[in-house]
Amino acid sequence: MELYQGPLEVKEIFARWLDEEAASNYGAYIPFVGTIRAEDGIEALSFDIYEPILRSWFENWQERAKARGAIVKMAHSIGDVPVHTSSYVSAVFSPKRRVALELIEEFVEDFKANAPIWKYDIKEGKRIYAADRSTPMDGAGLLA
Amino acid sequence: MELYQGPLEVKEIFARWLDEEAASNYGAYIPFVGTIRAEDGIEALSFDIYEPILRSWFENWQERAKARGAIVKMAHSIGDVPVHTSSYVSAVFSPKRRVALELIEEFVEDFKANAPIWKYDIKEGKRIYAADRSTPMDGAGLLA
Amino acid sequence: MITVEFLGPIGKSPIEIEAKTLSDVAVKLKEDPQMAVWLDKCAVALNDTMVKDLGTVLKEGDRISILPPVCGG
Amino acid sequence: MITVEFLGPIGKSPIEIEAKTLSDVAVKLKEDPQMAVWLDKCAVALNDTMVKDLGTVLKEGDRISILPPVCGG
Repeated sequence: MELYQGPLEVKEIFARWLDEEAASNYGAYIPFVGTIRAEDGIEALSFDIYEPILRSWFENWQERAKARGAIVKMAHSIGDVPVHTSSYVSAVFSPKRRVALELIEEFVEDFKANAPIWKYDIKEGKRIYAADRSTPMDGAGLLA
Repeated sequence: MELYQGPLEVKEIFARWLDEEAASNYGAYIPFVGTIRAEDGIEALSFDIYEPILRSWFENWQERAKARGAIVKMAHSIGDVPVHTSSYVSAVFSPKRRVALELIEEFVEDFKANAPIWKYDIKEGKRIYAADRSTPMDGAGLLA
Repeated sequence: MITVEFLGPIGKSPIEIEAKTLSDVAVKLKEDPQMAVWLDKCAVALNDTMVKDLGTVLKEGDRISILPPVCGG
Repeated sequence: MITVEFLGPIGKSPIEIEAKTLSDVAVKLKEDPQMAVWLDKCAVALNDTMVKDLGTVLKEGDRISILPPVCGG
């Protein structure tokens, strides 16, 4: 798992992950690249991450992938990421395509729902929590 | 659609496609990279392609993707591709992740089932049709 | 005359035959023992468009392609 | 004493409270009007492990994290 201040170097990450697994005999490599869209007049998005829980979430996913003969990788930005640059790359490697196609979907969807990352719009220099696009994590409301 | 003799330059293709759509305001980019696995003592796989029907298949997919606000790209090898190198890269770009995740799966699965490409194992220099891993296309058996 | 070509691993040279419909093509190809093992697994294109109707009418110069099971990727 | 920290956009400094179970933490946090709007949407971690049982027993030095709705990617 890789965390970076600001936008991701997507090409470098894609190429390095490819090289890391060049001799691992995986038949399918599916990266997912998330890029900041220009919309609603935003200049950038900005991210807070709670790293200890993100690490355990990711370690749990490594186990889930391993049980299916696959591996997962991910990189995410901390702080400001301007429009048309990328804040998120995740990937699955697996021997066969079916597992890779299933896992990338599950991995990305669970990431959106349960990775402890908070998103803010940057508009006119102000940092505004993206409340309407955020999802309560599994188990939310316990103390209510 | 890009066809190449021999293995694909995967990093170049990934990076070029990223650059091509850098200003298109897509939020999700999902490539699928297919790499030749070392198994059953093969030295390489080899591919025949019937290009006119592959082109119409791909043009039909561009329309299907466009109807959902997305685009698809693909590259494939012709001829011999040694183990641990790549013969196939396809990709979806779309504004949002759900459409991208759904399309990459449909696109890759339909490719496996209906792209007019024939695969051969290369073993001890011989080219052997991969009959057991091949799928009759939609409408097969019409003349039987 | 129409042309019938055999793609990928079939390994048979194109042939020229007389045929008014795809049914006529089927009759001709079944006479060839080399083709009998392929026909139930093969799809068919007419002038590079996939076809699924045996009644499809053919005209002089048409080109039929026989497509065996595929495995790209 | 246990520590309660508020992650992401909640924008509240950590507090120290006395609590024997998570239920006690819930009671304390509901007293704070600033927190009332957050609690029904927030998940909870104990020493960086997600917890889902209000009866969870706490010990001296434990650290509770309050996690508001997320949106990575």
